[in-house]
Amino acid sequence: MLTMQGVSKSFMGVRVLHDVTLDLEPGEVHALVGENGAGKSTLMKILAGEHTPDTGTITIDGTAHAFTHPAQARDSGIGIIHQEFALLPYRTVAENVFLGREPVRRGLVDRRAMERRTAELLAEIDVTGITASMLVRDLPVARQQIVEIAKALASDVRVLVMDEPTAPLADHESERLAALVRRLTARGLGILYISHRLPEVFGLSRRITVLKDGRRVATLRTADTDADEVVRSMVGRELTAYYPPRARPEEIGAERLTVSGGGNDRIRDIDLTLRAGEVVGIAGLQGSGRTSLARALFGATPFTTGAMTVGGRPLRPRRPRQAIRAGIALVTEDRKTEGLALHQSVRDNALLVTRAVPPRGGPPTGREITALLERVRLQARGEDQQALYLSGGNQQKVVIAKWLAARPQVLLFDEPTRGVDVGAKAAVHTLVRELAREGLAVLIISSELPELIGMSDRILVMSEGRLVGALPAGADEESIMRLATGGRRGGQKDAA
Amino acid sequence: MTAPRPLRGRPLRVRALVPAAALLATGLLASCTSDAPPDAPAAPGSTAATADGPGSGGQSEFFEQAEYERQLALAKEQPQGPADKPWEQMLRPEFTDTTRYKKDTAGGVHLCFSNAGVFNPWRQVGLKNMRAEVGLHKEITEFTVLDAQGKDDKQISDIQELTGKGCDALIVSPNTTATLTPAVEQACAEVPVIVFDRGVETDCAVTFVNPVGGYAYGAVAADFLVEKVKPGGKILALRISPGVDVLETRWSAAEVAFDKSELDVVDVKFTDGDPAKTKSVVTDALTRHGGIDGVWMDSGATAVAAVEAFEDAGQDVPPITGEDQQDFLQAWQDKKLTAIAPAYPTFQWRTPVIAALKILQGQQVPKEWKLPQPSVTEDTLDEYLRPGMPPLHYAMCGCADLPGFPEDWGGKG
Amino acid sequence: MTATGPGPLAPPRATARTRGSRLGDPVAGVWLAVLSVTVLGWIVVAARGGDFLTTTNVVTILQNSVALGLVAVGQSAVILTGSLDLSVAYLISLGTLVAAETMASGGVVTAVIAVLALSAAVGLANGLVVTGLKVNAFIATLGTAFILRGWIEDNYTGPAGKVPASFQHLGYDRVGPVPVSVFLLAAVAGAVWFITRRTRLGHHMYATGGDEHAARLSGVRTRRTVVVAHVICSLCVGAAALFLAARLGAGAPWAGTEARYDLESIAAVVLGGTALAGGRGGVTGTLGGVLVLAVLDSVFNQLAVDPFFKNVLRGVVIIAAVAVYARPRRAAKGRPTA
Amino acid sequence: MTTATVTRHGKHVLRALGTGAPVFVLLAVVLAALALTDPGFYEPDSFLSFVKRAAPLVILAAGQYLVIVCGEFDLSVGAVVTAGVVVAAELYGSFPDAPWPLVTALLLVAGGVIGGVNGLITTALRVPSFITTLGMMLILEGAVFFWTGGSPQGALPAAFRQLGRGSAFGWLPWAVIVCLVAGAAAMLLMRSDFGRTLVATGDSERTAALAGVRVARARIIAFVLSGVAAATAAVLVGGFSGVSAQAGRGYEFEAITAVVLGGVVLGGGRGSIVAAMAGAFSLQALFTLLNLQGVSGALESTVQGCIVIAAVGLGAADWSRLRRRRTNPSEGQPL
Repeated sequence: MLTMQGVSKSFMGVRVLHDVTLDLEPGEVHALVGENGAGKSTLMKILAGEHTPDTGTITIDGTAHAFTHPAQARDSGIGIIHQEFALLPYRTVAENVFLGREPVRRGLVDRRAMERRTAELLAEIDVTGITASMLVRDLPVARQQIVEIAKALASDVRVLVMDEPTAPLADHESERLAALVRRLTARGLGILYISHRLPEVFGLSRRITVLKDGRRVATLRTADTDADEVVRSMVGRELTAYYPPRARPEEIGAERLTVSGGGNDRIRDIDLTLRAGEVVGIAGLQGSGRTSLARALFGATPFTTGAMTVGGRPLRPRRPRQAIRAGIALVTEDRKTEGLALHQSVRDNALLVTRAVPPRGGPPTGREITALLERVRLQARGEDQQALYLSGGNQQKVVIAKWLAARPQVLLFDEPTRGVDVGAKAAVHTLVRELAREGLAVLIISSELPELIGMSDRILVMSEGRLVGALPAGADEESIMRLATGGRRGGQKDAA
Repeated sequence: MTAPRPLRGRPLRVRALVPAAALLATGLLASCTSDAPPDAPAAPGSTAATADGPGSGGQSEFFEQAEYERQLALAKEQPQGPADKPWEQMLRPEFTDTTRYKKDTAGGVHLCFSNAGVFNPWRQVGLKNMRAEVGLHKEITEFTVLDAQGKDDKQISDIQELTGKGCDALIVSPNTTATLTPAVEQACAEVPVIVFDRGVETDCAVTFVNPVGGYAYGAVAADFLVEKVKPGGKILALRISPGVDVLETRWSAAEVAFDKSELDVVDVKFTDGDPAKTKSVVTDALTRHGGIDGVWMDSGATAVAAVEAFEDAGQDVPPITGEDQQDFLQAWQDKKLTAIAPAYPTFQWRTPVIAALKILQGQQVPKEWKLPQPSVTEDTLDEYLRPGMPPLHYAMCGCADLPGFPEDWGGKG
Repeated sequence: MTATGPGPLAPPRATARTRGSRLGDPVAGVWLAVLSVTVLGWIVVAARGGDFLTTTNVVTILQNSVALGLVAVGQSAVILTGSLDLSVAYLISLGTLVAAETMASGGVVTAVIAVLALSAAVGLANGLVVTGLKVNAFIATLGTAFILRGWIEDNYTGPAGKVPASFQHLGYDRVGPVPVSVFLLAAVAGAVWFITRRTRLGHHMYATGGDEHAARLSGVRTRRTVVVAHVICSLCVGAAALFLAARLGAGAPWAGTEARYDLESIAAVVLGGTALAGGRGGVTGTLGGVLVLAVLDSVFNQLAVDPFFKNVLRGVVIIAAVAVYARPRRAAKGRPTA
Repeated sequence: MTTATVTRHGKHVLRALGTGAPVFVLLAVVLAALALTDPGFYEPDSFLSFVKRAAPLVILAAGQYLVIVCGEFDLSVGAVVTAGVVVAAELYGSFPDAPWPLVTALLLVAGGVIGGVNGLITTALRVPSFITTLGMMLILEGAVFFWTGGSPQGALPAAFRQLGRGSAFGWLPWAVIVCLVAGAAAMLLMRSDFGRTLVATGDSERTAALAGVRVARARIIAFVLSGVAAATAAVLVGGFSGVSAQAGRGYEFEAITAVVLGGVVLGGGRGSIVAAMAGAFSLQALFTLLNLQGVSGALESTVQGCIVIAAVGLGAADWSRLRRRRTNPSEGQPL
């Protein structure tokens, strides 16, 4: 149905894609995997008409295409679900779904038709709780994802590209998405599925194409391969131990941070203790209050009730500065808008915190920063490179370095490895563990249960703004999910 | 099938809509009530002090030979009226009967004034004069001033508003000559109208008060340079900005004089009335022409800046023309300049009030009330230069005898 | 930013929404403002023994809103699309001159077409510079303004041309108490409202203003949209020029600049609750903004407020009004500040 | 990494130039053209007098840069200059023998206060700075003339005007010294921690806030400094050309144009102050050139308009190319 033949693309004379060939059959899920920077996004952007290839052809049902604008790609039956949603917060769901292809009657936009068809679409991919007339900005991220999908399906697509569709979703939401994907393929759609999450890939795809450094290394039938092979071809090396060993009991030391009865308008009854050397994991669905908890600890959206101590001293930070002074650091979920000043150099980013809140030991020297950047194993053109042009993994490393420069006692990670490729992931995990060993108290929030289970010495589960349970290291996904979904999931199971 | 079509279609729609609306509105409603005068504004040949509109020969579309000669003649004549009160003097008056406007002023007079604006010191001094003059006449019980802030559109509405306010007489200082004609004609139908400073292209006003005019101003300045600067000397002409009729006439007259002379006008520059820019312009001119032998200015606002530019460049100040602005006169005296300051006297702001009262008393007034337009010269400098006045004060304000002088004018007693 | 919803730092959405619905809709806000300003004015003037809501006054207010109204409506089209036009003032001046001169020589219709063609051309130029050369709209249109200025100053030395009585009706006639020109404003505003609200182009304008990248990814021809928005704006300005020509009876080189239509129009648009960033707001609000300014002016006239002090008050009003709109928006946007 | 650390400085310079490269080219071209049209242009005193003329704009541009780089606008600077001059005159009107340092200091403080108000309204009330400063412009112009009844009631004494008009040691204009000092101070400021955090704020407000930057405070300071810069310009302008009711007219746009000409991006986070000031110089040089070329007074603004658009257009183009070239292409996709 779709064939991309010998596609190459260079930016400013540097090859990004070397003669990549890819084909897609109707009703097939074709997974596209590879580390960040392997060229997946570029390939998809070419398919989406955002970039035009230097060489190579795109053929759909035998007719060749050369897209110069996304509109053309869409009109030839290609639907894209972008990793960063292309949604307008202040427009309604319907307006977003039909953006760029509004139904017209006698030259006028036919709102009624638009809303009707939106409703139909939403029903089709059976979602509830979204109505066509809602403002997108009033929807939670997971819901916005649905809108993005509906948008892609609004035009009669035959090829659907999903770029990291589950990145913002919690596991049970991911499963609903998987179900949807199956329904769509059943209707004969071909789906190009990009993901870092191998389990998903294996659960859904019929074939897997691996990209590395802009080249296609392999296209494998999912049935005949396994995660190790895929990873091997992705990173060109074995990754046996995904997660570093957990802390031994004697490594866990004094209380670094405690909260009792903490709460604000989003979370309540928070009792929490973070100890030196310990990595605590927070599990929970999107919107369960995980992020709010981290931000409350960091004073960004402060606790309004309850008591909190940091390093033994009572302190309930009212704004980040206080938290930072007390030695708390927060690696936020949204790297690009909250973690980095994208147009500043790596060095300026690494120095940002210490410049804003001079640490007691005096600001770090240039040498110290260089050392830090080396420690987080940053791969960049140099300290003068703009953060904008680093890969997701390296950007995350810069963010971490920025906080380490402030010599924190408590490290809060919100989705530490979202959109980070396998190689960098491992590096981050090892680093986190090292830091714990050095006596930092670490808190990790993650939608990726394997990561959470792999990293945490203790797992707390959140639901509806409260901590609903604590599980020991190595707890299994099942029990975590039961707590996270307030048991409902278990119930359904029994019923089924 | 997506974007292109509507995108191309849409502008057409608007392009069609707007004129359609306009024409429809005009066409369909032409029959309805109209505030406009029945027919087109009076043709040229009006009494406007400064002819304008489409070119009437000459090197500038502002140059009108007849008017030019008339003004030069007037400038030489002896005005009638009290010698010590130039604002009551008049040149070649052709009196017009005003009995039909006669009104019992015992009940108090409501005088209205539509002002173009107070956007420059000249107008500010002027307005003070007028208010003070009003203060002199107890019979004026109400004096309403609407300020158009330099917007023709607003002044038109102001005039309409004032005609509806039951004024006994309406004084108008037009912001632009041509554009206010219809509004003024409209007002003429309701109340006696006194126009001053700029004219309008209609003679419906009872009287039009203005000094001799721009040609005389420009000519006086130019002739002075012709006399003082050696033949072949380089003249720098500094103008405020193009498109201001009053200033255009001054320049066109000067051009005539320079063309006849041996002098060489090396540069004509616009300064936007900004002293800083003036200094730059002069400095550049000095470097560019290696010296300037005379400076002609179409108004005094930036004269001092020009003088300073010469000083800063370490050169002697050549013969220069300015205006009766305090700071220039001061510099003139201090620096012993060779200079002349033709004036566009601010005392003309007093006259309309006097005229209004005359009209309401049925006394006849000149159809065009031409005021004298003396210049400040070497000999008269001391008499006009009054110490303690603010730098942007205009000496020829005829305000020395007014109550509240000099404090209200910002001076020190 | 792409729409990842209100940042996690934002106060809970619920509050944001309720607040939004109450105070959030600036359009309602501005018309409320119009009302209150009128009432206040009426009270104050009445207290001074005057009568505010006389026909003459109302007519004057309407009359005075027309020129600014036309420009502001156009301005809101560009601002909605996330652009800006600082060249309107000089375009008006040039427009009146072209109109008056063409009418003096040729016919009224020719003049109308000429002016609109000129405007369209200027708008096209603006749009192309902004989208093609990727020059920030602020600078691009400022540059255009300079170019037009030079053109005017080089070719005109004062009021020029003459507008026939037939066309002056547009500036002076009234139907009952309502000036004809108000119908022109209504027509133009209606047209633009229609375009922005009911047509695809309109949707794309909002989209482009809201998030250009997202819009493009969704297949919107963002560049064309911006260009067309600029053309629409300039056409409205052309209409304003025609009106002023009709009113002034001649072309005036300073007609646009002395009234500061560039900044005034932007002020009116923002006063009308349209976000400078683009993507939110609309023509209805803008008209409200224009009326507020006009009513204020009239009140000041009645009270014979010193023209200089007038500026002070206007400045305060503009800032205050926008501050009021900003409040709910802040809640929704939820930028993190300690 | 190591390679990077070695060549860091080279790259630093390259970037500093890179962001504003076009403006330096423009400046070079215009200066060359000046040299051709007027050989005498580079004689010390005539060149110094050029710098002296440029000083106010350069200082304004520096101030404006601070505001723009943190993502805001300051349209009120022109009004501040006018107000400054008029107020000074007014002060001298009432206290003819006030010491000039006092008056100057007063002006600077006042400028700072006005900037502070701008900053507070923009940050605390969330009014877009475009509107805040536009309103401030109206308010200042109105207030000053309302107070002085339309025109200043005093003259500026020679002592006060020294800074703008006079020269040190008889050859070095004070204005040039002031300009150099201000420029140096601005550059140091931008190298300082505050400067860097200010840029970061303009780049990503949320990131900065979460890194502990007091965003509002930083912005307010930027506005204050812009106000002080404007007041300084007022002192120079007033000194240079004496009392005028329109001393600062149009300066706000000239300043912003200059900054943008310097490759600084409206919206914040990008661009160097050196380039911004270079932009101011090029603009002033351009005016001078047009003047010397004897371009018809009226057409000047047309030429100016074209050049500005062209320069900025080129700037935009070059700028992105310079960026891309130094990026790791495989990841070189800005969002």
